[in-house]
Amino acid sequence: MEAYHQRLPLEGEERFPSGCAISGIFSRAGNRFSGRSAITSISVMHDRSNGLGGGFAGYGIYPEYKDFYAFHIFYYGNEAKRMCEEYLEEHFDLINLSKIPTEKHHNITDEPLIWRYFVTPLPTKLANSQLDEKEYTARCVIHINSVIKGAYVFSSGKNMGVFKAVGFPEDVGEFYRLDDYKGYSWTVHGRYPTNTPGWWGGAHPFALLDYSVVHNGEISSYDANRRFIEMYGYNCTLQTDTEVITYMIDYLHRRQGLTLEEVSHVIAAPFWSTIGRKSEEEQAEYTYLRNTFASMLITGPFSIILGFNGGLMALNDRLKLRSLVAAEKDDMVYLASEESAIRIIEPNPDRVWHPSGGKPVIITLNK
Amino acid sequence: MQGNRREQMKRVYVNEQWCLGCHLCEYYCAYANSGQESMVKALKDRTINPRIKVEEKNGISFAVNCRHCNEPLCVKSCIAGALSQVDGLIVIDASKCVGCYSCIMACPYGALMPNEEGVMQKCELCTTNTHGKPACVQGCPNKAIVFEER
Amino acid sequence: MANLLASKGVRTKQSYSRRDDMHYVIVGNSIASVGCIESIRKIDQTGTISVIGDEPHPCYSRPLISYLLENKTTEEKMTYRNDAFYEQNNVKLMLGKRVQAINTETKQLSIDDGSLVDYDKLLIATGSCPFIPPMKNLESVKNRFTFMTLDDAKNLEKVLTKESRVLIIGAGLIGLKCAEGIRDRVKTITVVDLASRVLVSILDEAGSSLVEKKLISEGITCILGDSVKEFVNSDALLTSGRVVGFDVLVLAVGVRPNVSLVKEAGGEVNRAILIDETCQTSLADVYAAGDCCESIDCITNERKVLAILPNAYMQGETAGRNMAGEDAFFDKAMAMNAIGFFGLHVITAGIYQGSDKLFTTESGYKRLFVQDGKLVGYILIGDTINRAGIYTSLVRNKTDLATIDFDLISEEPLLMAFAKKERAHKLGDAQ
Amino acid sequence: MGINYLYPDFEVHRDREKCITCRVCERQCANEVHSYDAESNRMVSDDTKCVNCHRCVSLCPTHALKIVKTNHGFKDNANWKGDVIQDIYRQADSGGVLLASMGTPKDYPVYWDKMLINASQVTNPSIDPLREPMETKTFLGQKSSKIRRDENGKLITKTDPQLALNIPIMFSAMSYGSISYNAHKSLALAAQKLGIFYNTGEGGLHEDFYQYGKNTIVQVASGRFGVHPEYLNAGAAIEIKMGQGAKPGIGGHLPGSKIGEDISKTRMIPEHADAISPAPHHDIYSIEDLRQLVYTLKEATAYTKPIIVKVAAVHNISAIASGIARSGADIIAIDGFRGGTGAAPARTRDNVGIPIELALASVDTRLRQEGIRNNVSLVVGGSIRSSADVIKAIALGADAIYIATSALLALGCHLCRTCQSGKCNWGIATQRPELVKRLNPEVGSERLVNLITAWNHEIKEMMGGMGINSIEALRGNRLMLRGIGLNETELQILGIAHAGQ
Repeated sequence: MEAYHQRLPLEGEERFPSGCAISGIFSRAGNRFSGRSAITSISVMHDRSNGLGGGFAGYGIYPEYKDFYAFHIFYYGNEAKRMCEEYLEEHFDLINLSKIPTEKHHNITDEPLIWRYFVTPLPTKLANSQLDEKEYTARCVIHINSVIKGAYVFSSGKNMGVFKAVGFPEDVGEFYRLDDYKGYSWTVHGRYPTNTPGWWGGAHPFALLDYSVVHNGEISSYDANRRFIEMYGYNCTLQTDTEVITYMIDYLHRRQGLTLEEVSHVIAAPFWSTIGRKSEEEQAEYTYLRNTFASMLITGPFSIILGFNGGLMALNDRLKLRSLVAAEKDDMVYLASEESAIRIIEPNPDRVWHPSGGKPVIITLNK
Repeated sequence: MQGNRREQMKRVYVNEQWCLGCHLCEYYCAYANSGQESMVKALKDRTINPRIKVEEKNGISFAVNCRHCNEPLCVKSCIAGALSQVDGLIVIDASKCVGCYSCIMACPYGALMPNEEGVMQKCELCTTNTHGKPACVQGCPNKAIVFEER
Repeated sequence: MANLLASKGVRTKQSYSRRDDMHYVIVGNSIASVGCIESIRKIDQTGTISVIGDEPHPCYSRPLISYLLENKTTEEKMTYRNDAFYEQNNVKLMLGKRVQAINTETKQLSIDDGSLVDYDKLLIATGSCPFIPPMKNLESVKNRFTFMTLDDAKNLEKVLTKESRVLIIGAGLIGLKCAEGIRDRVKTITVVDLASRVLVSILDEAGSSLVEKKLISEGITCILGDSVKEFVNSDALLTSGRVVGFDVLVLAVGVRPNVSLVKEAGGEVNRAILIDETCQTSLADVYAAGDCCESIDCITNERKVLAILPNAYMQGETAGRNMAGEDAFFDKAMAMNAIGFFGLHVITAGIYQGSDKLFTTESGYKRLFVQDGKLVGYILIGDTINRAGIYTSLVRNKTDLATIDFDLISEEPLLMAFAKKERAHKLGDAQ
Repeated sequence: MGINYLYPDFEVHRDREKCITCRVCERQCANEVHSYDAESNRMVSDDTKCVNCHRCVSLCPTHALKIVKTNHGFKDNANWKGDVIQDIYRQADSGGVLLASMGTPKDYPVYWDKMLINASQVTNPSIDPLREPMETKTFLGQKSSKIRRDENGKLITKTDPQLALNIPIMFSAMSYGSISYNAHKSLALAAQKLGIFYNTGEGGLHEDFYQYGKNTIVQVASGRFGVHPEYLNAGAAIEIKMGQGAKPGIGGHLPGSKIGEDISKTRMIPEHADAISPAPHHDIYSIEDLRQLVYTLKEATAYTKPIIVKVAAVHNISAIASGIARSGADIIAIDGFRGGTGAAPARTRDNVGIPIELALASVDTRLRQEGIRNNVSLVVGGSIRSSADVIKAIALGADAIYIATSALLALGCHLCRTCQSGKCNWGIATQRPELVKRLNPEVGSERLVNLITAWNHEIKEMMGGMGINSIEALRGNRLMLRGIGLNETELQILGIAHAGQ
């Protein structure tokens, strides 16, 4: 990691705007399929990324360990690995640990050590912390990422995993051998940062617990959002939109217990003029949410796909300043920055539409 | 006479509550009707004889000019036919006026006065000078004089 | 008045509801006539208006004839309304003609050219004519003039020379204005009047003497309390025995209302034609206005001949409205005069009764007459005349002097003297 | 009077060529500077009386007048400057405390002018306020920290009382007494038209102005003037005034000369008696006492009105603010040391307190560190001079801002800084009927509405430039600011990077 300091500031040391390509594939029936279609989809949007970051999130990929948190961790050097594993030992039962299988790829270089741990919190520690399991785990992850230099947890949910690297997303897919993973839901991200930090941790999706976010855009509300969310124990080490958005969704959905619709009424709140036209009851609710969580309003262009256990949510900024297309075929749902990225894997969808700004598209597994 | 068929038009109205007694209206009036390019040229070292006059007494002040009555007694009293009512506006044809002062006798507001030559003059809402809009209104610093339809 | 109102019960309903082919006829072509035309046309644009006048001129302002001789105006400017007036108001002019009789049965007028003119509504605005008292050998005087009409003035003008010695009989408004008008064109002017002072009809003694002084200072000889006994050649022998030599004689003793038409048609006539507040005579559909009428002085409620121009206009206007089917009243008739002699201005109004308040200034004076807590009249002379109309309004509106600051307003006519509310009304919503 | 040590500060320059002796200057100068000399038919002036308020200059129809600072001076001395020397003469003469008014004129750094605003280029679009909605609506008050649902799982939307502003700008406290009836009426009318709030100050609320209650903040200060239940309930919010930026730690003093019938009635004190506000509230000697007053007022108004606590920006402001935030207050108002006053001891005004920019930054940071920023709204004042200052304040973390001097300027104030004389030629800081009359509220309120509307347009323009279309996304968004010519410490306190970083 030190080496990078000689070059350019890393993610987290400075804020970089970036444009991107995103894509998501979901089977309502819960049929599991390999990461290949995600690779195919994103490859069409090659020109929307510039080889400086790509990544995937797959859900339902670890059925055999579904009750354990799957930590994916980058290590820059063995010292970092030692310190981190020490910390993990102190706080978790390590059920299983291994290197994440990869295969050499001529476009993917400078890779760090990439490890995977299936863990569960130590019951005594958890009890003493007086926190619920998720909160306990989340805090440990945030601790590692902000305190242990050279170690970075980039995936920490149950029965899901994030795979990301510096490179074009399709190459990243090959590198992580995603053909070997099967999931009912995949999201993928191709990155176009306006500079070249080229740190693997800076690639997307960004994830906390089972929330993963792929995002295309650059939000103008960033620092307002960041400084607000940091009040609640989150530590935005990466200074990326995706990070802060993920944290806000975690806070609103997991910790405040808002529904995903309600979450979208906060982060992509309707204009007051629009609210003014709603029924009195709705007005009260929208106003309450917008006023109470005012500092979590996201302005500026964004289109995100949020992955979580059992579902996806796609959301555009309220002016729809970034493209986002959705399509359906039987039980399959497709989301992408460009329609072509859908048609390449599903030439004749039953329905194709452009979700309007601020209106969430929420897809969940059939019960 | 009952004053029916009131001509709908903008008139100058005065609100003494806001009159500061600064007399600027008189000077702007005199200037506007001087035909001069500059106020200095028009008024320097002159005793002005404006068509609007401020009444002032122990703290109270207000300006008075022609009300452009609907039933103008001045017009009906003019022996020379010099005064007439044109679309509600009371105008004077100075060339016809012989200075008999019947209008002074008739006007209940005391709004007409002779000019330096003894010919009558009156407020014509700055329609007959180059100013166009009532200069007294524009010159009033406190909206004590307004130009509006009531 | 009562009997008059009763006697004109004939005012029939349909005279309210107007046909659009009404024929309005106006006899006389002076100020009252114009007032009538203008008010009719505000209401009725379709009816026919005919004006029959014995003078050959379009309506001019008679009071201006002295100014004409003085060159303060011209014959063109004297026309009371612009040249297009009759055309714009679609008026049928019949000038140089005299009406000889009104037939109220057939609603017809017989004209001196033998023709007949029908009318639906008739206005009599025949004004007045000079009154000439009997004087021995008067007919022997060659250059003998009256001073009422434009033609009078023109005829007079013809004979005036720098050497003329002019004798004016009558020190009233007409005589003195005449004197002022011709002063610079002649050698001497002598004014003789039976009355002991000038302008006796409108001024008090102090006022008269102020004016008299002015006249004398302007070189006019005033012989008052005297009269012509006899004319001998070019001399006037006065009762006092004085002899006044003259070349030109102007008779300005007084005027007589022209009432014959109405009188002969059976209309009620006193010193002049009787009219009510609607300006109707006792004859149905026959109205009268101006100097030929006797109207009710709003201050005294007495009938008077108020032969002044504003009354003439407003009576004509009121008559016109009523002729055209409206309900209009003119109940504000009162005496008013604004007149000046050689720059000395005089404004008077109302009656000179009750207690009075006197203010004298270096160049004039002011006298206010208060009766029953109201201002009933005033005399302003010289530098006191500014904003006189404020006083006039007090008289006209019979303002209760207790409601205003009378001390202040006596000093100077100011709106300030009215109560705040009344001021606001005058300056704001008042018309 | 023997030797006069003081030379007039200003000279009245009259262009004889232009003067038409209309005498408007004479009629309009309450200080009797101008007079007419009949003999020479000329206007003459007495410079010693001139306070440079520009009333005559503004009304002179021929622009024949200008007021010029005298170039008469002492021998140059970087240490003993002219005004320092003159102050000593004055005090040697009077033996009294020097009084001054409006904000300090001293040359302290103005941090607003050392911060620059960001704009979008390429990577994200700027937004055109003429084409897209651009929102400045702001709510002030406590926000619930945890959402609650009813038995059917529906959100419970009831909140603590909030103030809703169409524009995050309010008129800050100026008492009826320190300013005139018409000035107050202008503010009230403008607040109503704009959908914002004005503040009674400590002088109570004139009965005529209860009708503007929906747009009124009623103040409770140490003097408790005009405070009674109807008063407390008349407004939309209650402000407890602990301090004022221009005179931290000092009370107020309205001379009896200004206490006419109306004011005595409004303040509930005898006519012509000096109105003295004690330096502290004598029932508040500690933070827990404050908490008691806060809840007393909430009780008195049945918890329907947000309570504002206004403090002067002093050295440990962030600790104080955090204390207030925990005292039950809904809104904290901080007044910077450049803030104005109707009258204050000059030394206090010019030397006590800290700039609002630094106070705001450290308070906002502190409250966030403590995780309680959302429990309270922050309103700041103390010389906000333009829409740019507003943007910068909000980006630093303010919810809304208070303006007073800017508002007075809009009403005609020319910052002559002699309010204490009571002879304000502009009808603002005076109680003389003939002067008060000079401010027609119809004109005044219109000018205020114009000013705030103009600022709002500019705010929207600049927000759009930053790609932000709602004011809450600007709040605390310090990334939108960069320092210029600031040192490390200043940058660190302001929590912003330097331009170029």
